[in-house]
Amino acid sequence: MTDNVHGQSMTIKRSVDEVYEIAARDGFALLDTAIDENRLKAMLEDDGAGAFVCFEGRVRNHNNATQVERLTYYGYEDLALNQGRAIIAEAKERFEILHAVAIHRIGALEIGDVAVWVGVVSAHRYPSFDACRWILDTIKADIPVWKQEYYDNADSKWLSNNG
Amino acid sequence: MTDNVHGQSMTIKRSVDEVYEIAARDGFALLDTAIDENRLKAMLEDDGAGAFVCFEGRVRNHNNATQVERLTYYGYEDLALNQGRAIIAEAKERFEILHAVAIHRIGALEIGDVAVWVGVVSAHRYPSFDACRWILDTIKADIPVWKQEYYDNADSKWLSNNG
Amino acid sequence: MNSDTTMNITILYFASLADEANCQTETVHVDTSTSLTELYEQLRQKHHFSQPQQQLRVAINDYFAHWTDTIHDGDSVAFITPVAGG
Amino acid sequence: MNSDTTMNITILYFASLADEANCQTETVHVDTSTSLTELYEQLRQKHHFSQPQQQLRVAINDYFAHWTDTIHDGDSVAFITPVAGG
Repeated sequence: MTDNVHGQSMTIKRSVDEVYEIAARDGFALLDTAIDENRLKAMLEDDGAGAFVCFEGRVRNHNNATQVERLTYYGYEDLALNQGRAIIAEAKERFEILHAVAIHRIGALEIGDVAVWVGVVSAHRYPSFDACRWILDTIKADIPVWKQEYYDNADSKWLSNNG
Repeated sequence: MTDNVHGQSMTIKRSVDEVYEIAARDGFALLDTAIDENRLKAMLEDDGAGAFVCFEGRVRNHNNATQVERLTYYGYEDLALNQGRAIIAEAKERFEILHAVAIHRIGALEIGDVAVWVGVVSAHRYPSFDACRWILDTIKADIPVWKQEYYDNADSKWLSNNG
Repeated sequence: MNSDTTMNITILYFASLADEANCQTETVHVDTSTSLTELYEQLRQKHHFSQPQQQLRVAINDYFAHWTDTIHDGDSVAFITPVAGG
Repeated sequence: MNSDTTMNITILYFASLADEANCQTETVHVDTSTSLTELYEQLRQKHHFSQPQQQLRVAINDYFAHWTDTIHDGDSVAFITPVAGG
């Protein structure tokens, strides 16, 4: 298992500024550096918003009983952007929300790093909770991102959200 | 309607540092200045946390069809702290979460100001969503905080979460 | 001030009750057998509170209490109008 | 390279399929009537992919597609193993 067959899916073709422009415009982007939560929150400023709900998915130190050292996320950038744009558009139709922004990070992440961030604003509180959870679930189901866990015994394996 | 009969319930008896100490210890506090989200998030750091969900309740520019200029929140500090401690303890029994912290602001707030902040961390995502929503709902139902809305015609009225 | 048959109770007022009482707190001297519902009824008549007791909750010494709980000399009591946090 | 009866398709590989194919991308020259399921079957035999087609999704030109969709000369195709984001 060599990294060269995944090199292209560990990094983003676009610049960081382009990534945040896409997030602001389409509501979803893929990023290969640390997620700047403040930059995303700034996209959700709205005087009509009484509720803001956000989710951060962080790399944790265990998966079931196994100690995790680090994780590497791989993504299919262009498909992810097309699918992410559709997810956010559908969320805005399904829920009474004002805006939603989500970003997924790829590349090598350490324990505690944020892998995915989803933020939603709405006039009232329940649509933000519902939309945030739905967007996260749909990202996990449909966005072409894969991850490999690395353990302290130097093993690694591909993970699946379906098992 | 004069402010002097509410002066005591617009400010906190404790210092800001004491307030954050109480939030860290009991999971709930009442504050009369801007909520420092980073200080609260720092209380929720945990290598076992795969999920962080937070809610911000912000003052919005309208309530139903009426334009709102500003809001003033009043609180019964000692009852709020006792009740808040019980709410967070109950949340930790009801949901598979690692930590939860909530803070409610009182005093005069402007449009966009954060009135309430709730943050929860858990190993997996659903308990954080469920606990965050439950804590917020329970704060809204049980924490002795009241609010008056001020309109551009200089009127004001007491609001109720029950109608 | 208090004898075996009377007690001092500190009343705390918030929100619309503070408006109607025109104060934040007062100390009342009542019979030791006074129940919380009787106490509220006395104060409702004194201050012309618009809300019936059924719409209120009650707290004793900074904890929510039941209307059937007994009060003792030196207790503080607050009548809690519907809250509106969040 | 391509005639009226053949087409060039760019295949993109990710995750375990990239491991098994030992590459990220390749261009294949196939008959114009080739379906997506036939295309995967040819590549599965070539690279000894462990996953049956039923476990995979498919994308054409960076959009998810149906296995019954037709492909055309110049298309890029990706077979998507179960994702694991979040």
